[in-house]
Amino acid sequence: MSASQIIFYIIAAVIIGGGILAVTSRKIFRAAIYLLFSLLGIASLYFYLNYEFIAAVQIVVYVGGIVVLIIFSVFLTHASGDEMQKPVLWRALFSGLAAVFATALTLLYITEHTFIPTANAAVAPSVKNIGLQMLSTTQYGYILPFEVVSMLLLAALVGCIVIAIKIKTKE
Amino acid sequence: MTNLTILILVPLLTAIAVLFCRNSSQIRWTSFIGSLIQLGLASAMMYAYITERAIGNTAQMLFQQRYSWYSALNIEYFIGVDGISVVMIMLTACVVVAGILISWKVETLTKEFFFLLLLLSVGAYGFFISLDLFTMFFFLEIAVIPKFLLIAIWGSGKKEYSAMKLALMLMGGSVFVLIGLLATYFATNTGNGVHTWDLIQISHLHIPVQTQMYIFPFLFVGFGVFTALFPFHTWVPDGHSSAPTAASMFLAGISMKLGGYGALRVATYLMPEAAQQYSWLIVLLATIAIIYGSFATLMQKDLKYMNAYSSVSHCGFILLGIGMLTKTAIIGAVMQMVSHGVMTALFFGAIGMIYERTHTRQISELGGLLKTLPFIGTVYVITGLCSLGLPGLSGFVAEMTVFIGSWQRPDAFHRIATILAAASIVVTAVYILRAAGKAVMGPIVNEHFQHLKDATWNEKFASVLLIVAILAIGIAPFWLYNLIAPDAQIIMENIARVF
Amino acid sequence: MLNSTYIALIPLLPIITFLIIGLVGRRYFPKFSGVLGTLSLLVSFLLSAFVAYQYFFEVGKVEGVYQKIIALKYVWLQFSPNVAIDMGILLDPISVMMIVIVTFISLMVHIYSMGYMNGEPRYATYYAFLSLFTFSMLGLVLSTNIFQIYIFWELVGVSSFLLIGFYYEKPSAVAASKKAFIVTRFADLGFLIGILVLSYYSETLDFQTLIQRLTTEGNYLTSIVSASFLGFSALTWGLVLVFAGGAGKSAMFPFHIWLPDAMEGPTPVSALIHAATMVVAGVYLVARLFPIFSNSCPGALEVVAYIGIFSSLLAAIIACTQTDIKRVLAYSTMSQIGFMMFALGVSGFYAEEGVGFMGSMFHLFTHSIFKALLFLGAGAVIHYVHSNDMKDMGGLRKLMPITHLTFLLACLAIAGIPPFAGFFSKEEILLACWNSNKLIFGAAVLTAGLTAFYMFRLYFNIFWNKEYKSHSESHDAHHGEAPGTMLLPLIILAILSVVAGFVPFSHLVTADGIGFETEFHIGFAIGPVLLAVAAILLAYFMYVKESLVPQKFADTVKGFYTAAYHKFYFDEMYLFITKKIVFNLIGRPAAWIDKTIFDGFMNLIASVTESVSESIKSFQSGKVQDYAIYFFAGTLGFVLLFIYLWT
Amino acid sequence: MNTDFFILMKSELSLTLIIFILLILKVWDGIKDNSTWLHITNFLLLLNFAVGFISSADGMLFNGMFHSNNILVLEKSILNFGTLIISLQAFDWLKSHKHVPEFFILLLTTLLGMFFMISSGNFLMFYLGLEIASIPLAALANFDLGKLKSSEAAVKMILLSAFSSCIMLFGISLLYGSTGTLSFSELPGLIGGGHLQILALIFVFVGFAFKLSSVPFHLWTADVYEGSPVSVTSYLSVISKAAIVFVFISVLGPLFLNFQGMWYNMLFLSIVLTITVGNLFAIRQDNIKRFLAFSSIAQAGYILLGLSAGNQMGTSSTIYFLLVYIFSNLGAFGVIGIVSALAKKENISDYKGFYKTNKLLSWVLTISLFSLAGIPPTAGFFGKMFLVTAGASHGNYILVIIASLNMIVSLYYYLRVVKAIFVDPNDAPIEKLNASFSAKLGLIICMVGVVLVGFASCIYDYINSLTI
Amino acid sequence: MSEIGLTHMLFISTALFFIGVYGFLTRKNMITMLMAIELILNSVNINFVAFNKYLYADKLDGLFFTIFIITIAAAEAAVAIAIIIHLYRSLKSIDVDDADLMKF
Repeated sequence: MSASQIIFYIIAAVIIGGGILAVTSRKIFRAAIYLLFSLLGIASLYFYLNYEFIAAVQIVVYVGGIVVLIIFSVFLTHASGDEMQKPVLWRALFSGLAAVFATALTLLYITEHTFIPTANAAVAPSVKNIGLQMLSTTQYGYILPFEVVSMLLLAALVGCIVIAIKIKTKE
Repeated sequence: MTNLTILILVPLLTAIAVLFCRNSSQIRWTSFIGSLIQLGLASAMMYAYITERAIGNTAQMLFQQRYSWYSALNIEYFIGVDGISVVMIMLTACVVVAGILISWKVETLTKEFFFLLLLLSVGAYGFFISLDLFTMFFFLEIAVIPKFLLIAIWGSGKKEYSAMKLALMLMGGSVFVLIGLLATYFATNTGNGVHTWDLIQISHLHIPVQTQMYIFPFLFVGFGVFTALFPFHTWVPDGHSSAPTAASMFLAGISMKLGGYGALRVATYLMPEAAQQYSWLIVLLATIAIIYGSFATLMQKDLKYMNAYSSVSHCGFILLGIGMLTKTAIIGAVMQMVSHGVMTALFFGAIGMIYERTHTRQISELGGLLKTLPFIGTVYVITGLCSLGLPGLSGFVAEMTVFIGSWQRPDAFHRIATILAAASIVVTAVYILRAAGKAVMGPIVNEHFQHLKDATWNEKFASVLLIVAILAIGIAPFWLYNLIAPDAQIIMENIARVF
Repeated sequence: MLNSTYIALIPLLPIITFLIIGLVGRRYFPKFSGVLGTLSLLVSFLLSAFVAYQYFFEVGKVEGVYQKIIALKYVWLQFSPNVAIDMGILLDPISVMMIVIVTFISLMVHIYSMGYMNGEPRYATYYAFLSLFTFSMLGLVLSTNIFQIYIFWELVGVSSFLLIGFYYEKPSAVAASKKAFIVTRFADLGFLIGILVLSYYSETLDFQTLIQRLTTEGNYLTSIVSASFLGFSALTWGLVLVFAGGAGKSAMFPFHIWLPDAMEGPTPVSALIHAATMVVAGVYLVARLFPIFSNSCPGALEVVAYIGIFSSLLAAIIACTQTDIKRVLAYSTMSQIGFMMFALGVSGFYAEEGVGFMGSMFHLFTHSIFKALLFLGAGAVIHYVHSNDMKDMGGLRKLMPITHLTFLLACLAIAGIPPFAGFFSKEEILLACWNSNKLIFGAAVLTAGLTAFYMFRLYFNIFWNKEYKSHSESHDAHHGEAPGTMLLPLIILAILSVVAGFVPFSHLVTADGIGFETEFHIGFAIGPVLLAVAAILLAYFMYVKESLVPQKFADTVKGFYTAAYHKFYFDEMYLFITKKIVFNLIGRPAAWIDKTIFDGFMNLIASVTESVSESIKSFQSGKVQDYAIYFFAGTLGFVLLFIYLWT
Repeated sequence: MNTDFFILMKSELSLTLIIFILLILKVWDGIKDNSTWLHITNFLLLLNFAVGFISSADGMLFNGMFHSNNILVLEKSILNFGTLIISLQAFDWLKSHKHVPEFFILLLTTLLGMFFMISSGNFLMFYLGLEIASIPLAALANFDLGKLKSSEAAVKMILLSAFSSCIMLFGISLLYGSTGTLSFSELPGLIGGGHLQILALIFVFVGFAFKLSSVPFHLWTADVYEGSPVSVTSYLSVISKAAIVFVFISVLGPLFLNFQGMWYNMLFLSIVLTITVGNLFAIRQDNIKRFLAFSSIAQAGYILLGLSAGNQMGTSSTIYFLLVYIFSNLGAFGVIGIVSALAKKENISDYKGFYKTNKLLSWVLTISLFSLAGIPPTAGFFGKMFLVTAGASHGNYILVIIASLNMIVSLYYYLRVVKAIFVDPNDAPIEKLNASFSAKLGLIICMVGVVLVGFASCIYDYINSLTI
Repeated sequence: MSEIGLTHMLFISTALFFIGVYGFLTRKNMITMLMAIELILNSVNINFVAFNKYLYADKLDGLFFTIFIITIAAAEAAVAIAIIIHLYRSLKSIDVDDADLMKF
C-alpha cells in the first residue's frame, strides 16, 4: 500500500466518518463541526486529485461561508449545548435501510458499468485555464452561466433582504 | 333554410340576448320568440328536406357544410342532415318551445335559467346535425353541465345529490363515448395512415372486426348511459324527479334522445359487425330495462319518479329497436325516440303544472284534479294514454313498429324478448291508470284543491303544441315513417353488408 | 255500385262529432251536444242502413256468393313491400250487419241518454265519448287489416275506459274503469302477439290476403303449420292468442272479471258498450278469422267452443245469485256471448255445416237488440229508484207500465220463448251444437234454462214481489215513467225484439257467403222452450211474492251458492295474483333492487372513491420529512421497478 | 457578438433589463406609491410580452449553451403572457404590500431562470435555470410575511426542492460520468441504456417529476400552494409548471426518448398515479388553493399523457393545453386572489352563496373550473381532448381509459365548488367585492381566452406548424 | 495516486450521497437538514470532479459544474436559512415536524 493510497484512505475516512457523524450526532454544534471536517476532507480530496482551484473554492465557500452561516444560524435558533431530539424511529429505520440498500445498489451499477476514458489530451485545471474559460464566449466558454448565476445571487440577495427586513421591523 | 348552422346560432344568439335583458318579462319573451324562431327554422328545414327528397336528391346527407377546423387533427366542422336528424331536430324544437312556455313562472334567477335552457338546446341541435365525430362529441358534452346547474339550482327534493349523480353518470357516459370515438378515429385509415372523424367516410371504411369488438361496447354503453341503458339508468329517476319542470322536459325529451341517436348513428352504424355480435346483449339489456323499468314504475309513489322510471322502460324500446337490427325495428326505435320525447316532455310538463298548483307530487296526496283543473287533468290523461300505447297517439305507433321489426328476428331468444317487451305494455297500463285514477280522477282529497286555477295561456300553448305533435305522429305516422325509412335503410345496408 | 264517400262518412261522422263536441261544444253549446250527437248518428245510421240494403240486396252478391268488398283502403304504415298497416273499409255480410247494429244501438242510446243524462254537468263530454266510441267501434268492424282492427280494438277499449270512468269522482267507477282497461289490455297482449305470429308467417296484415294464404295449401300454410312451439303449431298459437284478445274484450273466462264491474258506468253506456256492441267484438274477431279457424286449425276452434260454453254456464250460474240488477244483466251478457262463441266453435264452414256461424251472428244480432233493451229498461228503473239493488225494488209494474212491458218482452226474448227474437237465434245455435258436440249441447241447454230462470228472477224482483216503497218524498208515487226520450228507444227496441227473429239470416250472413235454407225442427225446438218455460215458472213461484223459498233453496246448496254469489272468487284470485305476486314479488323487489343494488352500486363507487381518498390522506401528513421519505422511496421504487420488473 | 445575439436572446435580455430597471427604481427610491409601482411593472411586462412578437430566428449562442427558435419564443411568450396576467391580478394583494419591487424582481428572476432553462443547451445551463427558477420562488412563497403558513410553505418548498435537485444532480453527474458530455445535442447519441444510465435517468426524471408535481413526488405541492400568497400559487401552478413542461418538450424529450419502452412505462405509471391520486385528494379539500393544488396535480397527469405520445401531436397538444391551462387556471386564481385579498377568505365553504353577491366573479370562477374540468364549450375541453387524443395515438387504451375515467372524479370536485357558489345556502356570504380594474382586466383576458381559444383553431395550427 | 481508481472515488461520493440522504430524512432540525443537503451536494461535486479527472480530462466540464454547484449551494443555503429563521421567529421552534400546519 503506497503512501498515496494511505493518504486517500485517510481522506476517505475523514469524509465519510465526518459525514456520518454530521448526520447522527445529537449535539447540533458538534454536527456542524463534523460537517466542517467532512467538507475539509473533500477539499483535501480535490487537492489529492490536483484540482487546487476547486479545492480552494471549496474551502473558501464552504468552510468560510456556508458552515459559518450554518453555525451562526445555529446560534440564532438554538441553544448549542442542547441535545437534539432523537429521530423518529421508523424514519430512521427506513432511511437507514434504504440508504444502505441504495448505496449498495448504486455501487453495484457503478462497478458493473465500464467507463470509457477519453483518448484526448488532458487540459490542465490551472487557474489560468479556468479563468480564461470562465469568461470566454467561444468553445468551452462559460461566460453565460457565469453571468446567469449572478442573477441568481442577486435574487437570493433580494430574497434574503426582504425576509430579513421583516425581522428587523418586527422587533 | 338550408344553412344548418343557423340552427345552432339561433338558440345561441337567443341565449346571449337573454343575458342583456333587463327584467324577467323581457327574458321570457326573448326566449319564447327565440324558441319560436327555432321551431320555424326547424319546420322550414324539414320542409326543405322533404322538397329536396321529393325532387330526387338521393345524397345520404343533405344541406352539407364542411369547413376544416382543426386540420392538424383532421377535425372538421361538418354538418348535414338526413331524415333521422330532421325528425330529431323537429322534436328538439317542439320541446324547447314547450319547455320555455312551461317555465314562464320561474322567478329566481330567471336570466340564468333561460340561458341554460337555451344552451342545452344548442348542444342538442349541434349534436343532431354533426357529421364529424369530434364536433358531435363536443355538442354532446355541452348538454351535460347546464343540466347539472338547472337541477341543482332550480330543482326540488334532494336536488344536489341528484344533480351530482346525473352529471357524473352522464360524464361517465361521455367518457365512454370519448374512448370509443378516439379508438374509432385511430382505427380509421383513409390512406397514408391519415385518420378521420368524418362519420360518412368512416361508414364506408372497413374497421377490422376485432377492433370493432373492442370499440363498440364503449360507444354503445357510453351513449346508452344517456338513454338509460340498464343498468346505467339510475340517474334517470333521481335526475328527473329533482329537476325543475322544464329541465325534466329537456332531459327526457331531448337529452335522453342524444344517447339513442348516438347509439344508432355512431355505434351501430359505424360498427356493423360488432353490433351484430353484441346484438343479443343489447336485446337482453333492453328487455330487462323494459320489463324491470315498468315493474319498478309500478311501485313509485311520486308522479315524477313514476314518469322517470317509465322513461327507463320506454327508452328500453329505443335500445331494443336498435339491438334487433332490422330495418323496421330501427325505424321503430327512431319513432320511439321522437314519440317518447314529445310524450314524456308533455308528461313532465303536466306533472310540473300539477305540482306548481298543489305543491305535492305524491300520488296518495292528490285526487280529483280533473274536477278543478280540467285542462291539466285532461293533458295528463292524454299523455298517460300515449304512454300506455293508445292508438292514435304517438306511443302506439312507435312501439308497434318496434314490435313488428323485432318479430322479424325468428329465433326463440328474440321472440321471447319481443314478447316480454310487449308484455310491458300491460304493466304500463297498470301504473299509468293507477296514477291517473288516483291523482287525476277520484274524489277531491284536499279542500285546498277546490280553489286551484287551471292552466294559463302559456301552459295551454305548450301542451297543445306537444299534443298536436303526439297526434300528428299517432294519426299519420307515415310521414314520420317515410322520413326515417330511407336512412334506416342505409344503416341497415351497412349492417347487411356483414351478413 | 257502392259509393265509398258515404261509406266513409259512416265512421267519420261520429269522429267529427267527437272533435266538434270535444273541442268547442263542451264550452260553447253543451246543451246542444246531445242533439248534435244524435243527429250525426242518425245520419250515420241511415247511411248504414242504406249500405246494408245496397250490399245485401243489390251489389253484395255475385253469383250467389256475398263478396268481400274493399270500399276504401289507404296505406297507413308500409313496413315492407308486403307488410303494411292499412286503414280501410271492408264490406262483407258480417261487417255490414255490424255497422247496422252499432249505429242503430248507438242511435238508440243517444236518444235515450238525452233523457237519462239530462242535467249531468259533463253532459257534452258524455256525448263526445259516445261519439268516440261509436267511431272506434265502426272502425273496428270495418277493418280491412288485422292491425287496423287492433288499433280500433284499443280505441274501443279506451272509449270504454272513459265511459266506465265517466263518474270519475266515484272511486269505484275509477277502479272499474281501470280494471276493465287493464284486463282487456292483458288479453290484447295475446292478440298483439297473435297478430305478430300470424303476420310473420303469412307476410301480410291484410285480412283477405291473410285468410287466403292461411287457408289454401302453399308455402305460407306449410311454414306456419310446421313451425311449432311447445307442441303446438304456430298457427294454433297465433289463433289462440288472437282469440285471447277476443276473449278479453268479450269477457270470456278467464278475462270476464271486468264486465260486472264495468256496470259502474252510466247505464246507457252499459247498454251500448257492455251489452250490445263492444263486448261482441271478440265474437266478431273470431268470425272475421273464421275461415282460418275452421279450415286450417280446428284445434283452435275447439278452444273457442269450450271457452265459450264454460263461460256461458259459469256466468249463468253466477247470474242466478246476484242482486245488483246491472250485474245480473252483465253476467247474462257474458253468458249470451258465450253462446255466440261456442256456436262459432262448433260451426263448420260450408253451407249448412256453417249453421253455427250463422246462428252465432244471428244471436249477436238479436242479442244486441234485446240486451240493449234490457239495459235501457234497467236504466229507466234505476233512474227512478236510484239504486241498483233488486232488494230496493219490487212492484214497479204499476208505476212504470211501459218500461215494464218492454222489459218483459226482452226477458221473453232472451229466455228463448217463441216467437221472440232470442228463440230463433238460440235455436240455430242449439241445432249446431246438437250436430257437432253433444256435451256442449247439454251444457247449452242447461244454460238456456238458467237464462230463463235468472232473467225472470230479475223481472219478478223488479216489477212484482213486494210493493215499492219510495225512500224519497219527491217521488211521485203513482207515476214513475221515464221521459219520452227514454221511452222511445225502449219501445222501438221492444218492437224489434219481437220481430227481429224473422229476419232470414241464413240467407244473408253465412260463413262462406252463400246463403242456405234453415229447416225449422219443431221437435227439436220444443225441448229447450219447455225448459225455459219451466224455469220461468220456477222463478215465478220463487220470486213473484216475497217469500223465504229462495233463501231456503240457497241454504240447501250453501257452499255452492256462496261461491257463486262471490263470483267463484275470481276477483280475489286476480287480486291475489296482482297484489301479492306481481306487486309484492316482482314490483317491490324490482324497485328495491333498483334503489339498493343498481343505485347502490353507483353510490358505492362514489363512496369507495371517497373512502379511498380518506384512507390515503395520511400520506399528506404535512411533515416535510415524510414527504422526503416518500420521495426517496418513490425514487428507489422507480429504480427497482424499471430496472428489474418492467423492462 | 452580432445582431443575432439580440434576436436570439431577446426575451432574456428584455427581462433582465426590466429587472434592472426595477432595481434601479427601487434604489432611487422615488416611487412611494404601490399603485404606481404596479402600473409601471405591468406596463413593462406588457412591453416584455410585446418583445415576443419581434422577429425571431433559429440559432445557438455561447457554443450551444443557449439556443433559440420559434417554438421556444412562443413558449416564452406564453410564459410572459401568463406572468403579465398574474401581475395584473396581483394588484389587489400587492396594493398594501411593503415589498412590491422586490416581489417583481424575484418573480422575474425566476421567469428568467425558466427562460434559460427552456433555452438551455446543456445540463449546466439547465440546472442553473432550474435553481434560479426555484430558489427565489421559495422566497416568494414567504411573501405573506406575517403569515406562519406562508413561512411554512417556503420552508417546505426550499428544503424539498433542494433535496430533489440534489437527487437530480446526482443523476446528472452519473450521466456525465457515463457519457462524458453535458450537452443535450451530444447526449442522446451516447446513451446506451446500461443500468447506471437508467439509474441516472430515473434520478433526473425524479427531479422533473418533483417540479411537475407528479405522484409520488408531489407532496410538497398542496402545502406550498396553500401557504403561499395567491399570486405566487398561481405562478407556481401555471408558469412554473408550464416552464418545466416546455423544457421537457424542447430539451429533454429527445434525451429520454432514447429509452423508448422504459420511458413510456415510467410515464404510464406516473400518469396513472398522478391523475388518480391528485383527484382522490382533491375530492376532500376545503381550502380552495389546496383544492386547486390537487387539481393541478391531476392536470399535470394529463399533461404527461400528452407528452407520452412522443409525437408531434403530443407536443402540439401539450403546448396548446398549457396555453389553455394558463387561461383557465389564472381565471380561477384571479377570482380566488380577489376574494383572498379583499375578503380574506380562502375556503370553499366560504364561497357558499357567492353567486348572490358577486355574479360576475362567480361566473368567471365557474367557467374557469369548467374549463379545467374539460367541459365544452370552454377551451379546456379542446385542450383536454387533444391531450387524450394524443395519448390515444400511442395506442395504449388502458392509459386513456384510466385518464378518461378520472375526468368523472375531477368533474365531481369542480362541481362541488360550483355547487357551493350557486346552490348552497349561506346567511353571511362574501360581501360584494370591488376588485381593481387591473384585476378585472386580468379576468377579462382569461375569460376571452377560455371562451375563444377553443374555437380558434388557428392557434393550434400555429403551434403545430412550429413543432416538429 | 494512479492506484486509486475511479471506483474508489465513486465509492466515497455514493456513500456520502446516501449519508446525506439519511441525514435529510432523519434529522428533525431544519438546520441539520440543510447540512445534509450540503453533504449531498458535495458528493455530487466529488462525482463531477472525479469523472472529469479520471475520464474526461480533455475538458473541464465537470470542474465548472462543480464551481456552479458550490455557488448555487451558497445561495440556496442563504435563502433557506433566511426562511428558516423567519419561520423560527413565529414558530419558536426549529423542529421540522412542528411545521405541519398544512396537511391532508
